[in-house]
Amino acid sequence: MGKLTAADVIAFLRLLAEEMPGYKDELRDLDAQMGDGDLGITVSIGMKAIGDGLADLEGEEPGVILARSGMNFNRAAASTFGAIFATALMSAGKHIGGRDEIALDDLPGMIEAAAAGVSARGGARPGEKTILDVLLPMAEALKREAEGGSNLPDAARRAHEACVAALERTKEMEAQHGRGGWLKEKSIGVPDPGSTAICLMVECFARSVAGS
Amino acid sequence: MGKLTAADVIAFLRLLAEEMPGYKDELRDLDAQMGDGDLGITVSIGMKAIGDGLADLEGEEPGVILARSGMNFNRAAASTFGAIFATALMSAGKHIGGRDEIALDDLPGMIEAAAAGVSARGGARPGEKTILDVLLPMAEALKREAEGGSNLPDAARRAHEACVAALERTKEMEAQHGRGGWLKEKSIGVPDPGSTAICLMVECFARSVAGS
Amino acid sequence: MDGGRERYGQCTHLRKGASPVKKLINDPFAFVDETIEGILLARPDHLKRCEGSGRALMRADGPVEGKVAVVTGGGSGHIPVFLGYVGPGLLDAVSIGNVFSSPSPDDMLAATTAAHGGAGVLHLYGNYSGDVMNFGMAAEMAEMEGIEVATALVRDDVVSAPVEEMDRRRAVAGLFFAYKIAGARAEEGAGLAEVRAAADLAIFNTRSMGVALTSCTIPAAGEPTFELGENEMELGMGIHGEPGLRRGEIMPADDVVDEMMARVLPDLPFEAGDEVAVLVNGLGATPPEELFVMYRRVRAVLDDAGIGVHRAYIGEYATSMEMAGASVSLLKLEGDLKRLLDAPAYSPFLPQWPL
Amino acid sequence: MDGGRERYGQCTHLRKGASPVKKLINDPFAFVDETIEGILLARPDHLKRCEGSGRALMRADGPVEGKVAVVTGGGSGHIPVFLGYVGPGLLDAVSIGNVFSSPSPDDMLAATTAAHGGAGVLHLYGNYSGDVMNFGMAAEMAEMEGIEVATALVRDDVVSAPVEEMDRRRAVAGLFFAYKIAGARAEEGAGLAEVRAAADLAIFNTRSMGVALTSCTIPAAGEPTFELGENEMELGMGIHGEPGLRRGEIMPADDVVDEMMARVLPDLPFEAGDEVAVLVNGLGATPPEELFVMYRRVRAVLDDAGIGVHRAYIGEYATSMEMAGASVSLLKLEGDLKRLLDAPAYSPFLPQWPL
Ligand SMILES: Nc1ncnc2c1ncn2[C@@H]1O[C@H](COP(=O)(O)OP(=O)(O)O)[C@@H](O)[C@H]1O
Ligand SMILES: Nc1ncnc2c1ncn2[C@@H]1O[C@H](COP(=O)(O)OP(=O)(O)O)[C@@H](O)[C@H]1O
Ligand SMILES: [Mg+2]
Ligand SMILES: [Mg+2]
Ligand SMILES: [Mg+2]
Ligand SMILES: [Mg+2]
Repeated sequence: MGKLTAADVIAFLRLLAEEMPGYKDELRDLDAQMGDGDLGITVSIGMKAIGDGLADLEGEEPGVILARSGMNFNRAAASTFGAIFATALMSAGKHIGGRDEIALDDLPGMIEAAAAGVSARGGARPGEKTILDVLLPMAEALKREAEGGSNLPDAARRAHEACVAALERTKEMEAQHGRGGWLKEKSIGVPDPGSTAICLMVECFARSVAGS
Repeated sequence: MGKLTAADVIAFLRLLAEEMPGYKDELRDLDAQMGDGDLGITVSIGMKAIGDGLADLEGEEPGVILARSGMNFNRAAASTFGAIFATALMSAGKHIGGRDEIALDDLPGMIEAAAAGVSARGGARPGEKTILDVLLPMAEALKREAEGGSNLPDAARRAHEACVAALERTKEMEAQHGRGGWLKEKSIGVPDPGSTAICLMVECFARSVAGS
Repeated sequence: MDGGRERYGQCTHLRKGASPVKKLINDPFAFVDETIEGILLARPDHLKRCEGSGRALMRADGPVEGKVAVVTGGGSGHIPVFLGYVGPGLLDAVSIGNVFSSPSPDDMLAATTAAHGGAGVLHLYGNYSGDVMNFGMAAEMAEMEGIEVATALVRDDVVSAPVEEMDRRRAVAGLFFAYKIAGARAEEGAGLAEVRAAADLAIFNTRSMGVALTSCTIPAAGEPTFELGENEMELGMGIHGEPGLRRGEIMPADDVVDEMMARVLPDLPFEAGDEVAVLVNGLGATPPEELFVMYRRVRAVLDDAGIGVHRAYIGEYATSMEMAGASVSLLKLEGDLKRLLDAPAYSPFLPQWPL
Repeated sequence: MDGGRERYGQCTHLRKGASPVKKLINDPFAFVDETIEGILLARPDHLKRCEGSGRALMRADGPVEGKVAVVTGGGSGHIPVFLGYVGPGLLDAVSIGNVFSSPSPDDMLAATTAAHGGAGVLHLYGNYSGDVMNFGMAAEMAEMEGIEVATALVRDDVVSAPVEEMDRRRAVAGLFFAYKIAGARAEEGAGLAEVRAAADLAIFNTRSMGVALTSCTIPAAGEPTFELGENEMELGMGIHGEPGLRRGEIMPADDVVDEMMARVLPDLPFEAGDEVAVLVNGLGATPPEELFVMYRRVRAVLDDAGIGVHRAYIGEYATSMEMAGASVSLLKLEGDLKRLLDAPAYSPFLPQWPL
C-alpha cells in the first residue's frame, strides 16, 4: 500500500465504526469528569452512523467519502465534538479535492487543514485542551515521516505515538472550550476526552494500514 | 377523689399534653402500616394544642373543658382521628352538661355517648377496627365497676385493662374506615392505630386518678 | 432573616437509612404557612385570604354576588391541588390542611362563609374520611349560619374499591375534571342543585389509576411514608402513598399504560364511539417528557378501542410532593360535559388550551 | 403493541450502585422520538413537524408571512425548554437534539427554512458550544439559501464565568425571558435587527443561579451524570449537571436563597428603584410548594434591597429531567422590556397570567 484508495479509506472508516463504540463507557467516564458525560454516546452513535453511511459512498472519491462521513457522524450525534469532528473530516476531504488516491505526502497537509478548519469553527488555539493539541503534533510527526521517506504503515505508527504523547500533555492543560471550559483549573489532571477519542481513531488507522 | 372536679379534668388533659407527644414515632409507624402515617403527628400536635388551650378554660365546667379541648385538638390537627376524637370529647362533655363534678357513675354514660357520637359522625359499627372497638368494651368495664361499687382509681385501672384487651382483639379485625379501609384484609394482624392512641390516653387517665 | 441555622436542625432528620430526602424548606412545621405566604406574594391579583383564617384562600375578586360558590379543601402537598384551581370558571375558595391532612372545620367554615355569594355553596372535595368528617362539621355550622350547602365527593381511583362500592373509592387527579366542570356550571349562573348535578355527572364519568416509582416524605414526619425496592413500582397507589393494586418489578412505560388502561376502560365502561378528555398527571418527580411518552401509548390504546379524544391535559395537575410516578384519568364527555370542559377558566396554575 | 419486554432490557441498566433511577420510558434510544410523538398527538392544533425533519417542530399556523421568525433548539430533557415555548407571541420553530445534546445542523436548517416568513430568522438559543457550532453551520447553509439570519446567545448563569467574561457564560432558565421578549417583539412586526436587539437587551438584563440536590440521568447513558452525597447540595450547578460554585451540606431554603441573591444582585447590578420579573424555576423533582417557600424569601431580599417585582413566574420553566433543585432568575425591566413581557403569549406549557 503505497497510497490509500477509496477502498482503503472505506476499510478504515468501517474499522472505526466497529471498534470505537467499544470505548463508550471509557469516554463517558472521562467526559463526565469534564462536564456532562455525553462523549461516549456521541462517539458510539456517530461512528455507527458513519458505518451505516458507507454503502451509499461506494464509487465516490476519498475526499468525498471523508467529508460525507463527517456529516453523517454529526447528523446522528450532533454535539460539540460532532461539529468539530465533522469540520475536521470535511476540511481534510476538501484539502485533497477530487483525487483518486491519498499519498503519505498528502497526510500532513490534510491534518493541518483539519486543524485549521476546527480552529475556524470553534475559535480554539493550541494549548487550550482541545483536539488541536493532538492534531497539530500528529501533523508534525507525519511531516517528519514524509520528509524522511518513510512508508505508510511506519508513518501511521509514528503518528499514533506522537498522538499518545500529545494526549499525555493535555492533562496539564486548562480547558477553555466546551463544557470543560467551565471547570477551568479543575480540569487539570484529566486528559482531554475529545483528544482521547482522536488517539483511539489514529490507533485504528495504524492498524488499518499495518497489513499493507 | 370520689369525684372529678374541673381541676382534675384539667390535670388529666395536661398529662395527656405532656405524655402523648412521646408516642409520636410509635403511632406514626403503626399508622404507616395502615395507610399514611399521619397519626403520630396528629396526636402529638393535637395534644399540644389541648395543653395550650387549658389556660383559657380555667373556671369552666368539666363538660365545657372536655368539649372545647376536643375542638382545640381538631383545629390544630384536623384529620380523621381529629374529627373522631373531637366528636368523642364533645359528646362526652355534652352528656354531663353543666355539672361541676364527674362521678364514677357518670363515666359509663359519657363513654357510651362518645361512642354514639363517633358512630353518628363516621358511620362505623363495632368490629370495623375503629376506636369504637375500645370505647365500647371500656364503657362495659366501667359499668361493671360502677355497679360493683368500685372506686375511681380501681375503675380506671380496670378500664385500662379492658382497653388493652380490646385493642389486642382489633388485630384480628379488617379495617373498613379511614385510609385503612383501602387495605381490607391486608390490615389484619396490625392493631388499630386510633385505638392504640385511646389506650395510651386511658393509661394516662388511670395514672392521673391513681394518686387519689 | 435570621434563625435559619437553628431551624435547620429539624431538616437534617429528613432521611431513613439509605434514602435521604432533601428538601428546599426551612422549619418543616412552618412549611405549609410559608408556602401560603409565597403564593400570596406571587399572586396578589388572583388570591386573597378568607377573613378569620390563615388557612383559607379565595378568589381575589370574590365573593361573586349571586353565583353559587364552589369550595374545596384538603391536605397540602398536592399543588396545583387544591389552591391552584381557585379562579374564575373554577373554584371560589379553598381550605388548606397540613401536608396530607384534612383542614379544620373552622378553616372550612371560613372558606364557606367568605366565598358565599348568596346563592349557596357546593362543597366539592375528595372522598377521604378526614375531609368528609371535618367538612361535615363545617357544613353543619354553615347551615346554622343560614348558608345552603350541598356536597359532592370525588371518587375516581378505580383500584381503591370495586365499582359496586364506589362510595368507598378515593380521589386522585380526577379532582381536576370535577373542579373544571362544576366551576364552569357555576360561572354560567346555574343554581346549587344544578351545579351539584354537573359535579356528580363529572365524578361519575371520571376514572383514574396511578403508578408510583418512589415514595414521598411528609416534612414534619421526617421519613419516607413507604419504601419501594430499587427496581420496584406500585401500581394503583394513592396520592398519599395509600396501598395500590400490586407491587412488582418496574416495567416499560407502554406496559404500565396498557395495564392501567385495561383496568380503567372496563370500569365505566368507556366504549367504542365515546369521546373523552385525557389527563396524564405527573406525581412530582417524573419529567414531563415521560408523561408524553405515556400519552403516546394512551392514544394508541384509545384508538384501538375506537374512543375519540377531545382534549388532553398533560403535566402536573395533582402532585404528591416528590413522588415519582404518574396517573391516567379519563372523563367521558357525556351531556353538558364537553361544553363545560371547554368553557374558559383562569388560574396561574392551569394552562387551558385552546383558551 | 408488542416488544415491550424486549425493549425493556435496556431500562434495567438505569442504575449505579445504590442510586437506582426509575423511569417511565421504553427503549432509552427511542425516548426523544417517543416524546415528540406524544407531544404531536397531544397538541395537533398547536405544533406540527417542519418539513424534511423528524426533529424539528413549528407553530401549527406557521410560517407567519412577513414576520421575523424566532427559532431555537437544543438538547432534550428540559421541557418546557425548548418546544414548550413555540407558539403565538413566542417562538416559531425549534430543533430537537438527543437528551442534553445539540440538534444537528440539518434539523436546525429544517426549522429555519420552515419557519421563515420572508422577514429573516433570529437564532436564539443557549450559549453551549455544541449548539453554537451546529447553529453556526445551519446559519451558513440558510444564508446560502438566501435567508437572512441573526443570532443571539442566552448567557444568564452568573456562576459559569465572571461578568467580564460574559461571552463564556452558559444559559439556564433565563432562556424563558429571552424567548418571551424576542417573541413579543417579532409579533409586533419589528424587523430582524430590532428583534435581535430586544433579545440582546433581555439577555443582558437577565441573571440566574441554580442549586441542585440530586443528579439527573440521561436515559441512554444509564447512570446518573454525577453523584451528590446524602446530605449534599451543589450551588450554581448548570442544567446538565455542569459544575457549580461549591458543594456543601444542604442548607435551609432561606439560606440557599440568600446565597443566590448575594451573587445575582450585584452581578448586573440590580439596584434600589429597579423593577424586575422573577422566575423561580423547579428543576424537575422539587415540589411546587418548595418553590413558593423560596419565592417568599426572594421577595424579602428584594424588598430589603428596594427592588420592585412586576411579575413572578413560579413553576417548572426549564427542567433537567428528574434533578431535584431550583434556580432563581431576575430580569431587570429596562426600556421596552416591560411592555414586551406583558404582551400576550400562548403555549399549552405557559400560563401567562394575567393574560
Ligand atoms: N472549540 C473547540 N475546538 C476544538 N475542540 C473542541 C472545542 N470544544 C470542545 N472540543 C473538543 O470536544 C470535546 C468535548 O466534546 P463534547 O463532549 O461533545 O462537548 P461538550 O463539552 O459540549 O459536552 C473536548 O474534549 C474537546 O476535545
Ligand atoms: N369512621 C370512623 N369511626 C371511628 N374511628 C375511625 C373512623 N375512621 C378512622 N377511625 C380511627 O382513626 C384512626 C386513623 O386516623 P387518621 O390516621 O387520622 O386517619 P386516616 O386513616 O384518614 O389517615 C383509625 O385507626 C381509627 O381508629
Ligand atoms: Mg461532553
Ligand atoms: Mg392516618
Ligand atoms: Mg415536579
Ligand atoms: Mg417534575
